[in-house]
Amino acid sequence: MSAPTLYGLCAAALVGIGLFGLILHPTPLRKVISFNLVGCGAFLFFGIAARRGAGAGFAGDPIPQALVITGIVVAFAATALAVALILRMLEAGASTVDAKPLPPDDLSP
Amino acid sequence: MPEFLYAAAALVLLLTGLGLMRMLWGPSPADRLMAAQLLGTGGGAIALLIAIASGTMAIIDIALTLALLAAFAAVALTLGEPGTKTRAGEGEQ
Amino acid sequence: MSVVLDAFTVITVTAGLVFFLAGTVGLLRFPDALTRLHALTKADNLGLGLIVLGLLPQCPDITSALKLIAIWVLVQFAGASASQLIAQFVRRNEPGP
Amino acid sequence: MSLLVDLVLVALILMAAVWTVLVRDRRDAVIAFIVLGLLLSLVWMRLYAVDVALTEAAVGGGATGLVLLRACARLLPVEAEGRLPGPGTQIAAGLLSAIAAAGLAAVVLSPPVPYPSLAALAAENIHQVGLGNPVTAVLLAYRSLDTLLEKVVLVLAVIGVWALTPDAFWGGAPGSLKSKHASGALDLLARVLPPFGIVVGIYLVWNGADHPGGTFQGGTVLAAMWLLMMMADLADPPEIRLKRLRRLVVFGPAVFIAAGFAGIFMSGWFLSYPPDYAKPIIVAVEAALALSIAVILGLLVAGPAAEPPKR
Repeated sequence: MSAPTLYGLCAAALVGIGLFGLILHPTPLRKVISFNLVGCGAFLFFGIAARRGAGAGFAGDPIPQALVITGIVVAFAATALAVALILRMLEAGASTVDAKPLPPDDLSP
Repeated sequence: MPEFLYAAAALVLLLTGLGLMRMLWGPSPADRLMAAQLLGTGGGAIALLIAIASGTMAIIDIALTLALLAAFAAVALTLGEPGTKTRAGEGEQ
Repeated sequence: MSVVLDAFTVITVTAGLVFFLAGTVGLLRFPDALTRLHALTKADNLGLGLIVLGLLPQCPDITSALKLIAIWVLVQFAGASASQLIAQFVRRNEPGP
Repeated sequence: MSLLVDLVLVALILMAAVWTVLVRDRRDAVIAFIVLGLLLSLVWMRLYAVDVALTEAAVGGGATGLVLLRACARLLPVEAEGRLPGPGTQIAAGLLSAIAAAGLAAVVLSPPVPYPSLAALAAENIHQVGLGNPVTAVLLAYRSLDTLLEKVVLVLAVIGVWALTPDAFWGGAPGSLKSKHASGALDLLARVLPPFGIVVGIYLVWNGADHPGGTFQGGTVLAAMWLLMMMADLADPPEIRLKRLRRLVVFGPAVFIAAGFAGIFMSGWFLSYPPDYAKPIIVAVEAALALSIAVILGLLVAGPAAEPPKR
């Protein structure tokens, strides 16, 4: 088995594991982490595509590599936004997953 | 020489990988983080060995980045201590 | 000359591996967090340091050799600070003797 | 020998991933995710994608971990760990995930022959943009519109995070990142490391034209240094009403767009560069972008304003 194929199977497993965590965990932060796992697996597929498309003197096709860099940036931005949303939701008194709602705090004037 | 360096890289990976057992065993978050620290250093060593073995000097920059950010997770861990409150203390009663 | 340098590389890198082994064994076998931290810092300082030392004669140019040394200095410094921070964290959370 | 390295790496990655999902405590899950990021950076190195490995090391080992650990710190007193669903649901979820993974694995195992690749096209035209790093050429020349939109997404994410500010705090500073416990080691680290980090960040941006590296990698390192200073209480998070701060956020994308419009007049197309000036233009755009990215990433980690603006 060649290295790209091995990493390709690893990417498939990462997506599977992330998907499982996404369904399994009721709390939003754990869902965000699981979703990032799915993202890591998806990015790794681009790595396989890049390595398999090696040619013209490059060890990997630069186009998928560039796309992954863009993807990692956007995934980070999305994670930061999601985390900010979760924290704000809890501050605003949204109910936590398996417990009673927190008393609404007096942040808004 | 490259074969020896590749083998050394594989061995460092194996050793730091074994160190990751500490991430599973814990018991405290500090212990788990130590596994990550060991992997950061080991990862730097692996990158350097592979860079020299394969003659790809650009890989040295990966080790440089890892070295710069090595302490970052340890600093961030102290943020996560129970009872730590942010200055504004919003939403934490 | 090249044989001597290669032998130097093999010996120092092997010594570096021994310290990584020591770091891992210590991390896994030592009884409490602070002693384990001590093992970790061994790998940081000596393991990586010896590997860097061993790789220096193999560097094709002076820039990469300087970068290697810079990496070791940075890891020394960052590793020492990080271990202090982790130790303080441990002391606060598990009051010891 | 080399396949053995790959096998060990894959085994460690799967272990870290499974642990991330299964561990009870959410902070342990975040630490496992940081470990996964470091391992993936080694994988990218093995796949000869050094630019991506640099990005993964900076983001996976640094920025994402910090965001998630900070969220854990704020969640600890508030939110309980949720109760997992019953065994029936778990088995169903496991089966569904296994089917999805098996489908993807089947795709991996049956690649088209010959494998589609744009590497030849990228190599053919690289002399026209005067860059030595094909990935930078793709990011800032061939597919520059994608990169421009990515920067716009980053700005939108900052706006989104700021929009979550409670009304009373609008215009104020984000919550302090500083650790509750004073620490001499942290203080020393935050005084000594940033000068080196700033040099490395600039080096990565400058180097990115011809060797692996680039705006995002350099910008992340710069952001990490700024955040380190904030955590050691050597710098306060800036008030989000500051005009200067907002100008810094849009500076990079604005320079990029300006270069794009200049392209219309100089060579007829939006974002096309005249061959003689392509490299200087790209390097200037990269420098501006790196500055903005550093500020944007710092602000994304710092989060929405958490205190009223000072008068």
